[in-house]
Amino acid sequence: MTTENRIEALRQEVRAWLESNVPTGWREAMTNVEQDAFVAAQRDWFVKLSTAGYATPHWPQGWLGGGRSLAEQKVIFEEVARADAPRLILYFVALYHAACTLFECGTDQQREKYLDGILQGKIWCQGFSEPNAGSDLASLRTKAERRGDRYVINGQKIWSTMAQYADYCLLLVRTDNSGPPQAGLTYLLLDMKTKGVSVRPISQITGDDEFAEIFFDDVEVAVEDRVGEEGAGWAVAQATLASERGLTLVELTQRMRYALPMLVQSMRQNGCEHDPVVHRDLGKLIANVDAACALADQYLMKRIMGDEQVGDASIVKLFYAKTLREFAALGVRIGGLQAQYYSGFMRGATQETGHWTLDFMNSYNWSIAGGSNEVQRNIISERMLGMPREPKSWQLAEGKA
Amino acid sequence: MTTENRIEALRQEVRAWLESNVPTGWREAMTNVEQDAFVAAQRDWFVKLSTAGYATPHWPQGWLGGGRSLAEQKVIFEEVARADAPRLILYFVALYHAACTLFECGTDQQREKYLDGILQGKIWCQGFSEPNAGSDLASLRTKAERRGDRYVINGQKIWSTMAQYADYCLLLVRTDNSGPPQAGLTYLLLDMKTKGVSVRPISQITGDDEFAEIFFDDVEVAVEDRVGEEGAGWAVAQATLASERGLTLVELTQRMRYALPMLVQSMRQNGCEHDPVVHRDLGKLIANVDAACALADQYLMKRIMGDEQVGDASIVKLFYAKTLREFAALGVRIGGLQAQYYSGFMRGATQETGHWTLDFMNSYNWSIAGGSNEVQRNIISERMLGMPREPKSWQLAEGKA
Amino acid sequence: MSFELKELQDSTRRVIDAAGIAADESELWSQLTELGWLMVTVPESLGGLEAGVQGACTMHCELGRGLARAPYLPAMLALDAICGSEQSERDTWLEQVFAGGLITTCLAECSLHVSDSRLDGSATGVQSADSAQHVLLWTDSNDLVVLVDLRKPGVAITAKPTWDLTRRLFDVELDQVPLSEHHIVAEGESARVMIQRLAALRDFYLAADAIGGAQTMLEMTIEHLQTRVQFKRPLALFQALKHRCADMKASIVAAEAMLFDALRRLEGDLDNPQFGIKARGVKMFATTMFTQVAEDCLQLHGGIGMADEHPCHLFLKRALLSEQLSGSGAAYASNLALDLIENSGNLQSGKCA
Amino acid sequence: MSFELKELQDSTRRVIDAAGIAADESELWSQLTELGWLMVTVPESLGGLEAGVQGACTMHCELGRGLARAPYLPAMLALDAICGSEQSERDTWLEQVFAGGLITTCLAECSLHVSDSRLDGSATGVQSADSAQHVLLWTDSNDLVVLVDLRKPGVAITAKPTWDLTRRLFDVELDQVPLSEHHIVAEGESARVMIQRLAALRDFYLAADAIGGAQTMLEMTIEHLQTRVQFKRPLALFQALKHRCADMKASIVAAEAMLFDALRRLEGDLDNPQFGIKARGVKMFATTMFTQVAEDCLQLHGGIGMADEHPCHLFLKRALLSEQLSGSGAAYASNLALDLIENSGNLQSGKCA
Repeated sequence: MTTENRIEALRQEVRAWLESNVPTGWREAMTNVEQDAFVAAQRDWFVKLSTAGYATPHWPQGWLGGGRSLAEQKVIFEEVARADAPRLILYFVALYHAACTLFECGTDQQREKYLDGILQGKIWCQGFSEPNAGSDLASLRTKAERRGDRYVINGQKIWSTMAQYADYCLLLVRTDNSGPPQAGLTYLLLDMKTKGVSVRPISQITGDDEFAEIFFDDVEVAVEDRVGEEGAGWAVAQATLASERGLTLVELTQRMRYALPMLVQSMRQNGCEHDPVVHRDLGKLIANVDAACALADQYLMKRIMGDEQVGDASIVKLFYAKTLREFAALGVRIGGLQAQYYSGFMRGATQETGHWTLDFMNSYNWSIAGGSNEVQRNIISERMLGMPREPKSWQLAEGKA
Repeated sequence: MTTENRIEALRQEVRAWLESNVPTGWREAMTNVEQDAFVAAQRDWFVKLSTAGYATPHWPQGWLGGGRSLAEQKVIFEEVARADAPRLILYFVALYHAACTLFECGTDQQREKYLDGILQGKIWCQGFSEPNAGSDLASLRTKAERRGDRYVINGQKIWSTMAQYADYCLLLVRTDNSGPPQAGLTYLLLDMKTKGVSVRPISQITGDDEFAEIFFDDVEVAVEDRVGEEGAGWAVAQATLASERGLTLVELTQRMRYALPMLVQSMRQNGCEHDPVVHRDLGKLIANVDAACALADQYLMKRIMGDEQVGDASIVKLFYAKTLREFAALGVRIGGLQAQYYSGFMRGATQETGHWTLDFMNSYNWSIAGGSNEVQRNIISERMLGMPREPKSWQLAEGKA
Repeated sequence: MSFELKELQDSTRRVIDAAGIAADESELWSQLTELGWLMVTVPESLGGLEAGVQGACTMHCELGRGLARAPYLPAMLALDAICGSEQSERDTWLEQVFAGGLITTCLAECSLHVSDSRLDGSATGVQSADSAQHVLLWTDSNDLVVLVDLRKPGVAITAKPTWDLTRRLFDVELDQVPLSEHHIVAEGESARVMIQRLAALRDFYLAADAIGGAQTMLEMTIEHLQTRVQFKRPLALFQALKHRCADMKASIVAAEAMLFDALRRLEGDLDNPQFGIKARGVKMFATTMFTQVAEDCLQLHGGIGMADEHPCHLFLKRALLSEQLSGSGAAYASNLALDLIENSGNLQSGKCA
Repeated sequence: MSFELKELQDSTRRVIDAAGIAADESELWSQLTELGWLMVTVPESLGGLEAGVQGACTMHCELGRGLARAPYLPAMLALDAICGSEQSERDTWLEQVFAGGLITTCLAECSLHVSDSRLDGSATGVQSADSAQHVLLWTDSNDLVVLVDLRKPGVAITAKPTWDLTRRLFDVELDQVPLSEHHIVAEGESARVMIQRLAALRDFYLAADAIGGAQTMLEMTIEHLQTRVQFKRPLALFQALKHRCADMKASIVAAEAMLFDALRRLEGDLDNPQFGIKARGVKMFATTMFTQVAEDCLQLHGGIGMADEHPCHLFLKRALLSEQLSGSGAAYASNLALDLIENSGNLQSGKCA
């Protein structure tokens, strides 16, 4: 069987499986639902998907479902998008960030301790961002002090997705202030039930509380739960961040394409199906969505071929964020006054729920988080187009503007 | 008679005069015409307008037509726009820049020597900009060396409007390099027939050559033709640049408003009069044009009341430049393929000629010249919104990026 | 801005600033009725301030700056109608209003018809209807303006919560409501003129509100950029962000100039049909501008702007709703274009070569 | 990009770079015919390179980079039609083309009809018609594709100079042209399929040309910003300008990804109706992008970009014309929307809650 045939066979297999397994009516069921029900639904879907081997295609050979090539992983993501399956957002950090970090940088002992748990449904969260650190990881201040065989942690993390449900946390802390700022970071694995950890969900402008703050008050972590050497946290964090390798944006751009008919449905509901002005706007959007899909696809192909260039990922993310905003904005326009009436929110859905004002608000997650549009523009202009960076020596004394 | 009544009476008087005096068919006559015919037509219109006293309302009392308040001047500009009279672009520098500079900073001797000439139709040009100086006047390099009672000038000026027809030039030169850059500038009045002066019209992307370069090769100017002290050129130049006091943009925004029916005419010609998509674009433009008119009007009112704030002028110019571009761009879209066929150009017209691709190109004159959009944004953010300037110490060694 | 308007602006701003962003609805309502703000457009002869539409817009701008929850806007519209009604009843109504009794009206669609002296139909976007005794409505055929008592039989109100948390909208349904039990404000030609004027005033007031909101949002954003330090520099030093702020500032000032320019030219001439078309242009420009400003300002706030507890989103949501109230941008743009096309028949036609 | 395409790209770029921006039309035409560039899509069985539409687009992109004046684009379209015609005549025509004989075609509207075996009508946007012996045209009813000899009676050409100085367009008028004296390439159903494919190819080629043009324009602009010093810093250091360049880069890369993604998926399937709709999307996106890039790049050049002798304006004018060729953006956007609406009948309808 040629590679192409194998891939096509996998596609048919996954498609058939999804057809009989995606929970029907999950969108309705997840609209205006309490968090607990949402967590239960995510768990059910996780168990189904992982049992079938489709949750862990990126894990090494030998693990359930593992050993798939990037091209095969892409097929699974594409089919999940096509089938409009729920997004596994509660398990994403565990399946990708935690697992890949452990495979790449963990000890055998750590892998043994944590990976089975992930397959059994343990939830992980990420503890990287801090208030006022924005996109500037080097400025992290949450502190870990070494005392004997333990680290003692004090400080605060923010924008941690679903931390209120997490069993474990990937934690980036400062162990040294003396050298260059990146060199003083250390990477730890934290049990969220440890004494001194408290979590406060952040109520979002959408009404959801997808993110949380985590506070650390003399929290102790054993040295054996450190990933990499002390001071090597920056490099380990890069491995974490690279773990999804462009697959998320393949999935999300495909989902955006499959969501286009939602706009048509809104047009019908609002009686503007035949409005030429809406047609023009929709036509432009269709082309932009198509371009976003092609970009995400091309990016993954480049990764598969080992051709990735610096800045490529920034272009995909920037373009997706802009297109997603346009998508939601058109929905808002089509919806007219109707779209301004509060319609609640849908949990664990894609970015396109048809609750257009909600979607509009949600679209900021992509233009702000994970490196804002502004940061991506810096990367593109400086590292791809070769335009000069402003010299680092150009600084103001802190607080002086 | 109340002020309001006097203004209204002036409006009626000017309107009546224009109705019987604006040359009919001047737009057709000035389309694809040679420069000489254009110059002749400008002269005819200048003589008519200045004889009637409407070319010099801003001159002091005692001069023909002079002694008008700013509010009265505004009325004349508004009526000229309303009547779609030709723009007096060939005489603008003489009537405003040269005259106001002489009134404000010149000696009696200079006023006697030059002002009558202006009324008799002498043409002036401005010699400020230089290649590679852009909006940064302080970096001018054209050099004047004092030798006895004369200055000897060497260097080059650029973007001088209609310099090829000018009798005289308002010239900003560098007489000193030792102090801060602005302090080394001196302001001279130059007879364009002086030995060593040569002019090269710059062929523009529109096909017109509205601008020219001026080259100076050991050109001699008498010290008595210096305006202000040696080294005071920066301050005198500010007086020159402030001389039109917002009137131009009142005229141009009004002209833009009166030109809106041209778009409707193009819609009729191109069969898209009933296209709802064009309607929406046109409706948005109408509102933008209205806003631009209101801005220019408000700015002049503020000047009349003595309320002008720093940045006000930048907002008017930036907004006008953007709206003008949108105007022309909509014309281009309405014109479709027809607008891409070369239709020549119209001399001395307004910014809106109905030759849409020409107008589109021409609109760059407003987003680039006289302080580009980018410079206006700097002024607004720094001097109006109080956002910090990048410290001057942040410089790179020249040539090093 | 004249001295009187400046005075009005300053005193309003002091109150709104003290109340804070999106302050409690009923507290601000009590305060503003006590301060006599409802009298601003009422003629001096009726005991008002006679500060005209310019005065009212100056105040709406200030209320917009504070994202006021109080239903000042519909109340002002209802008052304008009352001032134009028959003298005998007028004074009773004014007394009631000045005492703090809210009369609200419809900020979106009003679709009513009369048959057998009974009213049927519905109105959407009726602000704070649950706090009002009466609502001002009008018929599709433009020949009747009526004050409907919300507590009488046949009248039902339904809360319609919006994403905008600063205004509470309701639907009002009328089912065989006997006209005789309600107060007719105008009929026939005078109703037609009144309805047109109300539509225009609604547009101007929504525009003023949007301008105020955009002003605060930009100020808040610049403050944030000045304060927030990244890579050892305040964000306000980054030129890309400065240029975006400059563009926003230019749009806000343009909207303001456009609004007050239109009012200066038309103030004495409220029944001029140009009043309506000008109002649409201003409303479309200002509310679109507000959305654009709010959209970009939220982005410039970064993650903190996404938190419910930060006021950023209140501005964006109010902007989005205002864009849809009274009439959508697309519809208004089309109106403006058709007006121009209609008036470009022979006008200036010799101009195009 | 595959190794073969990369090779093709490199060799094309070398030639175009050596020729320079907007190089002489006839010199480049001679050179490209000699180099066998016309063979790029021709099947190997007919002596061609068989590099497919991807190969052709790779080359159009390079020609766009250099604002090539040579009529490669219409020639490639005509060749595609010829390759699809009856074998007997085909070889004669191919021989003639490979020898450098230009067959051009229509880049805008073709409006023809047949009666009594005679052709009447006109075609607009026929590139370099004065250098061609034949023009490929088709009827409104889509049942006839014909090679018209431009020198025969009844055929008239008129130069239509454009603001774009890099392409020379002509109108061709046919007045009672006897069909028998010209060569019929396809009739009936096969004509219909061929006309659809030609329209799609025209869109893809124009898109590729636009992508190339935008690439050069951005590179030129960055070079300018790096070089030009203001206030003692290179302009390239100003963040506001950097961010605009980043946005332009993202749009260019997006257009490129979109074009080649469509071609990869559809290459073997040229007669698929999706080919046409995809092509419209790509053409609209790429040419709109080109105009936006050229518009902003001219602004970033400042005054020097306004001078005729600087090449900036050549890019902007080519972009503006390309937007109008084949079909305007507004029309194409509408096509895309109607296609989606039509195909959203039941599809995915369970999805929206």
